[in-house]
Amino acid sequence: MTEAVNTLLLLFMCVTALTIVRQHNLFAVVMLGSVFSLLSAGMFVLLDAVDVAFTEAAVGAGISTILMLGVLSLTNSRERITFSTPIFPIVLVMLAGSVLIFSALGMPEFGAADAPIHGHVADRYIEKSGAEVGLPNIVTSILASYRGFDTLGEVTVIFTAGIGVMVLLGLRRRTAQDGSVEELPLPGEGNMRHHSVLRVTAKLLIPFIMLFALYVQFHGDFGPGGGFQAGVIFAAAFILYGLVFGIKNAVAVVPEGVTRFLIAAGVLLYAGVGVASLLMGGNYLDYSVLAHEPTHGQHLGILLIEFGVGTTVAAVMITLFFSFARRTRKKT
Amino acid sequence: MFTATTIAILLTMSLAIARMCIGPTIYDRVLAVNMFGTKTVLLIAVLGYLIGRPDFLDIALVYALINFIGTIAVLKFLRYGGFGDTHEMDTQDVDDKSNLSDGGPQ
Amino acid sequence: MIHAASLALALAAVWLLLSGHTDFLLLGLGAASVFGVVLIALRMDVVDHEGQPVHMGLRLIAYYPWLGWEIIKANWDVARQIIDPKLPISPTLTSIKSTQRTELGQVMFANSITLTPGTVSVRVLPGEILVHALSKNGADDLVTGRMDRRVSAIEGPEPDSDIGKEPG
Amino acid sequence: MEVANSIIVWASLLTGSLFAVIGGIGVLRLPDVYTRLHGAGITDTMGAGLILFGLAVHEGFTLITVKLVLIFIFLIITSPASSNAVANAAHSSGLRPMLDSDLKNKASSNSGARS
Repeated sequence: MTEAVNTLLLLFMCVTALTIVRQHNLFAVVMLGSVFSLLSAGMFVLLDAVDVAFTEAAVGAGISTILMLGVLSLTNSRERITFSTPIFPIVLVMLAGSVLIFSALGMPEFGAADAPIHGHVADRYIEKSGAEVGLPNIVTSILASYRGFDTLGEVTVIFTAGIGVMVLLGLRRRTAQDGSVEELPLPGEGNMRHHSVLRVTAKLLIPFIMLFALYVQFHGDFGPGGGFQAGVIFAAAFILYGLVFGIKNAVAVVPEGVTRFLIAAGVLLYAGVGVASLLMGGNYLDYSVLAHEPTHGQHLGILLIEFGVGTTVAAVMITLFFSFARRTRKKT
Repeated sequence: MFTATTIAILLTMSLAIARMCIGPTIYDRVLAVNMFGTKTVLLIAVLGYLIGRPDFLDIALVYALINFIGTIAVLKFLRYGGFGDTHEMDTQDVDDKSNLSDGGPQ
Repeated sequence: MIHAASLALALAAVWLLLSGHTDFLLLGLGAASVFGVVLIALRMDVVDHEGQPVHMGLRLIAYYPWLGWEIIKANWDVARQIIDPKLPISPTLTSIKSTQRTELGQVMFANSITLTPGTVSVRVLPGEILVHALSKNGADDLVTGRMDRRVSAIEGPEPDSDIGKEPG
Repeated sequence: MEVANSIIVWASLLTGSLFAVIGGIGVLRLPDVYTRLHGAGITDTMGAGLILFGLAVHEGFTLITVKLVLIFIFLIITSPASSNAVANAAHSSGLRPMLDSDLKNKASSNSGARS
């Protein structure tokens, strides 16, 4: 049965991908992209990869669609059609495709027990993580504890991405600040506030979205979820607020200085937990020394670093959205 | 019986995909994507039961909420050409009489 | 203040139901989360009679079963029209009068219209709602004002109207 | 009791699936975006409602049922809002709904062209 569903989902993905290729309206392409994301998340669910599906749901289908739209608002929403015959690209794609298919032949059978990936540390994670880290969700144990360095790197990547976007899109702001244009209440800003249905719905939902984000944040130890997903969901609440009540009001709720501070604070909290474990006589990011009992220490450390991850992710996502939204306003 | 439901939901999803591919207007596509999203919520909920892990429901919940925000973002973008934007604003909007006096947080 | 309290209560209930963990740490985190969310919501200015319609109270609870039954009937109706090979639809665009005194009431009316298949509210204007109906019958049913009176009744004895005013 | 329970689960899952598919057919079959919204509305109310209800009855009184109920509440709140937003956006972009008279004209001109 699952094979049949998998095949159908794959088929849907193919149809979506082909439509994306044939579509010249970039706006439709963005939406089809979000559908593609939804489909792949469905596949992850079937493969039992709950945490990956969760991330795909929150990041792939939601935030990236919104950010892509933000990019579109800075460019043209129709693809430039070139009439040259694309022989060279086709040959290149065919070659690359056949190399990939050829190398896929050498991969182990789907789900084979003797696949190389199962030969290294996976057994240890599955058998020992309960005793060593003490969390029911092995994925969280691996991400936050065994591979703490790796995750710190990922958070740094997000931090860097946030800084990059701030540098690229935020520079124009300073020059416009002394101009009086900025201060004028622009017609249409926060227009959706007058859309009473959306306003009431947003008012009703926003607090619960934020609470759900925090639930995901603090229950990463037990079920799917964790800092990355929680950060994105929390940012989604702010994005909804910004969409309905206007960017200006949203910035007034969380001033830019605060988001900037939080971007750095999350990474610092993560790295700081590592330093604390160094100072208390363990290795860097070895949380066992943080409390009297190793598993308690692990629990505390994971809770703290996940919180750091969530803070950085949420702040970066909010900054990204605001940067794009602001930038379009400058263009008028 | 979960199998039958799964098949029905997949069938509905394929109908939504068809509508999304043929359009013809952009609003048809938005409508189809939105409907596709709610069907994905159902699909994940049912799949959780089909493979015996109902704790997938958190994911379904996330979808439901992301889908809504995505739809609103798409529509806002369609109407204003951006997220905090004014250009391409339609002037015939009747319920926006007071938008000239609007601005700033309360 | 009552709105903030009701929000906090609702949030706490949702947290407990979602979490299901009752150890000290998670309860503490839950309390902190609820507190933080209420603070941010207050800052966002989304905690008011529109986000937390406490004044409607029990009347709200009595309304939804009625709406549910209407939705089921309408679903049946629309489903029959869709699978009929002749597709016997007669789409109409009608303006429906709304007698609610507050925007919240009007929104509830508009959403009830949309939730009932066969009718979709297109635009909410002061005192009226532009409705697209799949068939003439659906539109006529709304014109009788049955649903409108129901929603107006749950609004309760609140004197001040905010229709057409600057929304907050 | 057990039997009654599973009959309810069966019935609501199957009816819900049926309504979901009918709504999907409607989205494909109806003539313009406004009428298609009604089809999507069916899948969101009856379709989603009955399927989630069936799953909840299957589950009994647990925290998982609570999540199903939360999903249902969430859908019931957001679905009319997004339908309304789509309709509103289409209407303010100047897209005219296809009305009864248009359909009749189209049908008669079609049959006229064919004959």
